[in-house]
Amino acid sequence: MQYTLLILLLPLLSFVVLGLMDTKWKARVAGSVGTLVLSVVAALSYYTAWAYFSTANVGGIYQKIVPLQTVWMQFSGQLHIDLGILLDPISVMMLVVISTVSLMVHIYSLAYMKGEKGFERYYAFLSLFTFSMLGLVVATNIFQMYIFWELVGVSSYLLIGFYYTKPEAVAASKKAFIVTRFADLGFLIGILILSFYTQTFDFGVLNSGNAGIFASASGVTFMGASVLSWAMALIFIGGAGKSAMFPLHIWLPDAMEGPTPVSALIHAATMVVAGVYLVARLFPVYVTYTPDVLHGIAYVGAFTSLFAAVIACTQTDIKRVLAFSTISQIGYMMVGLGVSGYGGHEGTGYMASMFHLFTHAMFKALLFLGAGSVIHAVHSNEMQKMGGLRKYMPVTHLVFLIGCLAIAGIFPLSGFFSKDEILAATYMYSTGLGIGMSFIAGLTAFYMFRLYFNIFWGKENSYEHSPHESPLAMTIPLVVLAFFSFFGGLIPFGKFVTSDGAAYTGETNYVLAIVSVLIGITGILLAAAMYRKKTMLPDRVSQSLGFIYQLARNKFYVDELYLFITKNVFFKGMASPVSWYDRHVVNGSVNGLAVVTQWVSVKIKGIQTGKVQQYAWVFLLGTLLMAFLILFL
Amino acid sequence: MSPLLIFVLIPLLMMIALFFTNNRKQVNLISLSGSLLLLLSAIALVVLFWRERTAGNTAQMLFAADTVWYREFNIHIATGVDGISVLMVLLSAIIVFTASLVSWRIESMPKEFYTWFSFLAAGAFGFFISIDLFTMFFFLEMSVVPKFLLIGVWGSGRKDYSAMKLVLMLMGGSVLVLTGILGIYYLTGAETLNIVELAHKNIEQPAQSILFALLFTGFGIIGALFPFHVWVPDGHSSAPTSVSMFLSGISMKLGAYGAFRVAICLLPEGAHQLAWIFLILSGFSVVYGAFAALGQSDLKYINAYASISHCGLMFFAFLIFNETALTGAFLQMISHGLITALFFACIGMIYSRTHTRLVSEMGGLMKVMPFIGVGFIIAGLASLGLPGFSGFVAEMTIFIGAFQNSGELQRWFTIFATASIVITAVYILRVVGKVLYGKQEHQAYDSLADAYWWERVTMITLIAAVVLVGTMPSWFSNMIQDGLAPLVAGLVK
Amino acid sequence: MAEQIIFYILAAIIAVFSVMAVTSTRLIRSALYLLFVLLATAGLYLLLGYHYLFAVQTAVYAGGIMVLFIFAILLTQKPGERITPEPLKQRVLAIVLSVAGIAFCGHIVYYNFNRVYSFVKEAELPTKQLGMTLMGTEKFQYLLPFESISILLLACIVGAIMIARKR
Amino acid sequence: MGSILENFTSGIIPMEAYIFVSFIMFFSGIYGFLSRKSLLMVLISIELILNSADINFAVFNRYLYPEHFEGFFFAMFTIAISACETAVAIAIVINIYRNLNNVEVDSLDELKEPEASDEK
Repeated sequence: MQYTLLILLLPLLSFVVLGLMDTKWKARVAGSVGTLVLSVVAALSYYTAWAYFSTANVGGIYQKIVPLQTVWMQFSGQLHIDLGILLDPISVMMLVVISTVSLMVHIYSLAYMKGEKGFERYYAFLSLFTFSMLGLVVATNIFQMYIFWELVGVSSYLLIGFYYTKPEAVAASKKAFIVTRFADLGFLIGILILSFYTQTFDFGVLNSGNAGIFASASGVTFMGASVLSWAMALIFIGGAGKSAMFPLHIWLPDAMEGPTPVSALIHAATMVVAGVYLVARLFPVYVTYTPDVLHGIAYVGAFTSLFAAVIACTQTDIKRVLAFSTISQIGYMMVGLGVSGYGGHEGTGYMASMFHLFTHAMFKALLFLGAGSVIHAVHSNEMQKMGGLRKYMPVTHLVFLIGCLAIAGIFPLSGFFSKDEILAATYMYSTGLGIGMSFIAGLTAFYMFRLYFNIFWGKENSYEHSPHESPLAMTIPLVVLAFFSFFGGLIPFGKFVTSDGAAYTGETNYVLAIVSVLIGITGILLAAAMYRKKTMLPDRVSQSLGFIYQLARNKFYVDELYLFITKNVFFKGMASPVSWYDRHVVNGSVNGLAVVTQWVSVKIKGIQTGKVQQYAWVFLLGTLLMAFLILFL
Repeated sequence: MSPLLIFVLIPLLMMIALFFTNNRKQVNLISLSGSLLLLLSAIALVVLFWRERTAGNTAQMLFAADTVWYREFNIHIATGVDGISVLMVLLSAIIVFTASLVSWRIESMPKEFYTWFSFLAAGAFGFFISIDLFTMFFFLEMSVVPKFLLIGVWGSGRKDYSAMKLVLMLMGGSVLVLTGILGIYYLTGAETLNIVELAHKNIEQPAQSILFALLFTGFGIIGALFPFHVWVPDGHSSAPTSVSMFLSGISMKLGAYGAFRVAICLLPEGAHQLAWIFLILSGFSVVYGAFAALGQSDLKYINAYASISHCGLMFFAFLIFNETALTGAFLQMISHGLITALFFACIGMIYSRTHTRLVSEMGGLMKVMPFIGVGFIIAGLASLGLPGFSGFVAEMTIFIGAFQNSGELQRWFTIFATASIVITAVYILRVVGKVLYGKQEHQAYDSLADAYWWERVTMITLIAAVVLVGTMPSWFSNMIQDGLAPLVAGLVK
Repeated sequence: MAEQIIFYILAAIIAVFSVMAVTSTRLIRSALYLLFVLLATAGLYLLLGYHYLFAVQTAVYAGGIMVLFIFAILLTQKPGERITPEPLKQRVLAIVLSVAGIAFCGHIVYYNFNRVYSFVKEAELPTKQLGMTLMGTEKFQYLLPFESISILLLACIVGAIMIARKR
Repeated sequence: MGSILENFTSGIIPMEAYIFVSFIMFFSGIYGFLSRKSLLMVLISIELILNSADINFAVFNRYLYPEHFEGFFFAMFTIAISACETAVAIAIVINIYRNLNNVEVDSLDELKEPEASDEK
């Protein structure tokens, strides 16, 4: 299966060519080249998936296949960084997801970004991102993953800052990069600790279940936790940064300053789930050796999910609502992983999480692209400027509705199946957590339909020029994604992706399913009551909630807290004193040395009066003394 | 006479040729052809070296030659190269080539400028190819003095102060180095100054530690180790662009290279004894430099402090004493040399157009000069350690190597030092965001020209080198390990 | 006996006028005292039997050099002008050093000279022998220094004219 | 002093007597050199010093090595040299007088860095 290399190389090639050609090519040519390459990549990915799932199943277990592996950098000792391609159920699944969404975004952007300055650059960056993300998922070892991890970070940076003349976009891109970079620091230290004890980077070795490789770490503890727990927790911090887990979530809402298709691709479907993917990738290690960390992941995920869902209910920028919804849904996936056990029915959470990742990618990309279509028509992100758009944009309206229903978990759309599995796994783990997650599911339905009703129903705004349906290049990807969002849930996921590779069919918990759907419908009805027609109800509700509403509206002031910390602690408390210290103390001491030297020289110079008689006096006195010494001593 | 001496001869011949020039065109022609010749010779050297090695030549130093200079004190002109010095020569050649191009249109006295610059280059090349302590020191000094003139005459800002400070501090470093060299010479029986032969001789313990402290501090001053780094910010900021490139690209590497070749390799026991002090200093240097860079407002100052941070990492890696970290240290030398040269080149280009280096005065330059902007961003991304560029490879090799050390102190300091990658990201992105992105500060910037062809060649050469190191690190690490292999046995305990 | 008396007279002249020469506040008097000292020295040479040296001393010093001095003094000094006395500190320091020097040297001379010398009672040195010695090139003959001195003299004449001439 | 007095009667003038005379002349010269401001006085002092050296040359020659002429000739050469020296020195003095209108030693500090005298 060495042709899988092409899946990586083609986008890279496309990036290099587009990047070098820059403005020498016409925008349309560049876009077509990028899209064409991506369609080839997508075709290859589908073929890989088909080939993998049809051939790799040996004895009921999906094997890990490494079609290509080369030593990139050999260190002394046993450590080496390899570059290779690892095919196993989750990486193949991710290949499909990434190439599908990326292709859709490529096509969509042809129309959406038309006439933008830097269109070629945009496609080059998209190719770069696709390359990096694909490289991340097929990484054979944790260091390769880190390499591509950084690359997706920078592609995200470049794409968020695409409108580089806009200060908000620049600030957002900077924020995104630095926050994730900070998290990556944890990732890196985690890798260092892990590799120090295991002497390997390779996923195959780490996940082999061979306890011997962790032997040297056993018994080593630091501050009450085993050193392995520290390592895995630090690695999770890396994942938490990319996946915008609380408290590292602050960059994601701001990242919406980038072009909307980019938000769909990077900040909804693919890159932000890299953290989930990372945990899933190292799942055997987490579940076997550091279950404490895994439990922590579950609670972090659950809290983030609730936190983001509450904020999402109050935002008015439609992209931000979607961003918080993304955070919330990723929290779901983390919970799924966190509550999972290893193998068989125990591993439902793992399967559900991956399943949710898959379906979420589809319907969230759909929602973002739909929102993009709306923004394209209305030229604004604000809910207040919208309303009643269902008449003007029927296709968008329909697909957006499908997306909302899917995320709300309404039967038989894809979201229902994946979310239901997660809830089932959570109830298996802890009822309290399960009830919480069910509540979040209701919140999700509520805020999504708040969004939906505000855009497509509600009071009709007076538009400067009447909004119209988007061009075909934009609606086709929407329809395709809507199709996946609708029917994606029917895939028997448990047959393909499980924690131990062995297929199983989870029995559906009908009670739970029905209750979940009911909760979802309740949320929808609530939203309909409040937002379907222009009423005073929302204002009254927000006023009665008062303080809490304000808190949520301002995202619980986490941004302000960060700003305070960076401004006052980081810059004023660290950087300025250090540079002051350097300029004045270190530099001053060197200059002081020079001043002292000069002072001494001036003093010594005073002896050189230039008066012959003084010299002669000293000279004669010296002669006398010396003669005296020679003769009498 | 060794064939390696052409690296010294070419710059000297350039000086002679420059003497007979009488207009800018001729000066440019000679400097371009000379530096191109140097670059080609360096590439040829790499190829020849690798061919010799694959042919099975296992001598530690290839192309070695030894000419007696002054018999009484065993002073020889001994030259030879191993994998490390070959790469250093290549690095110097790339920097000299690009730096010559950057000053293509230097305003005043081009003839004299290039004459002194060639002299500087001769010193740097000579340092890397010599394997005799005296010759090494000779070339080290040769590369110090012209800096005074180059900064003092062609510099900007407080150039007299900076030139004086830089040269005095470097001279101070040289004094310590000279003392150390003499100590080594006499304590090993005053028989030889050849570093290959000296490596087999032993010096008694307390003396070793003292000599190590002297030499490491001396080279540390040249290599900008905290707290001896104060010449770096002033020197870099006052120097003309090409000299800044040379300073941070090669000069600081002279210090690091010497610290390893002389201080660590010849005095391993002293090194082990005192490693902890310098480990703390250099580990601190890494984070300190990064923080200090964060607090600056002048582009060159920012990059100068970034250099301090990155050079601290080299010294840090040296003191870990394992092959991986040492490989990383040399990768970092190459990587930092290239990246920082690229950075200074871009800053110089921006400065020559906007006539300011204050970050607050700039903005939105990406639109006006996209080529330089892209180069600047690439330099920034490479500097903050993005995979695919050399910085990542070097830093990661150092971190992985350093973390393999069994000492608790070493590992804690590695974790401490890794924090720099975040801070680096902060100040780099801050600068990129302010200078290139955002809205334009002055309308006058609209009419600024993008890069000229010589500037494009400079940037493309450097970027290509950075990407090559970043994507094909094993070529370079193999060369380095080739040089390290005979040395490392005596170092690793 | 007569020699002794003459010697002590000369010695007294030298001692007194040396001191007076360097302490006088009038330059022209100083020069005059110096002349006395130089003449008395010439007398000492005569006592030693060095007649030729006596002649040289009288002619060159007392004749030539003194004339130069007097001209210089007359050129640079107003008649009758007194020199303002130097600061006391400077004089005291100089006296201290001079007295210490005399004491030191006197101590050495007093305790170390054992009269190993012999005084030759020849009336005078034959001038012819002197001339031969001065012009010879053998051992203990001084043509080369003589020529050097001639050149030096020439150089000094040229130099003095160069320096003193009006520009 | 006893031996000097003794020699007074013995008929031969002792060498110490000559040496002592030359000491007095020498240190008078030293005193003058160190204490006087006028350049001409300094020159006069130098003449005294040179002259005392001449006496020593002659005396040592006569008393210790009467068969040789080194002392004699060097005394003679010294006289010649002092003549040269005086000639040049006086030329300089006159030149200085023309430029500075006085001949004091202390005023000859043109070559010195001016700031040091400010600090004094």
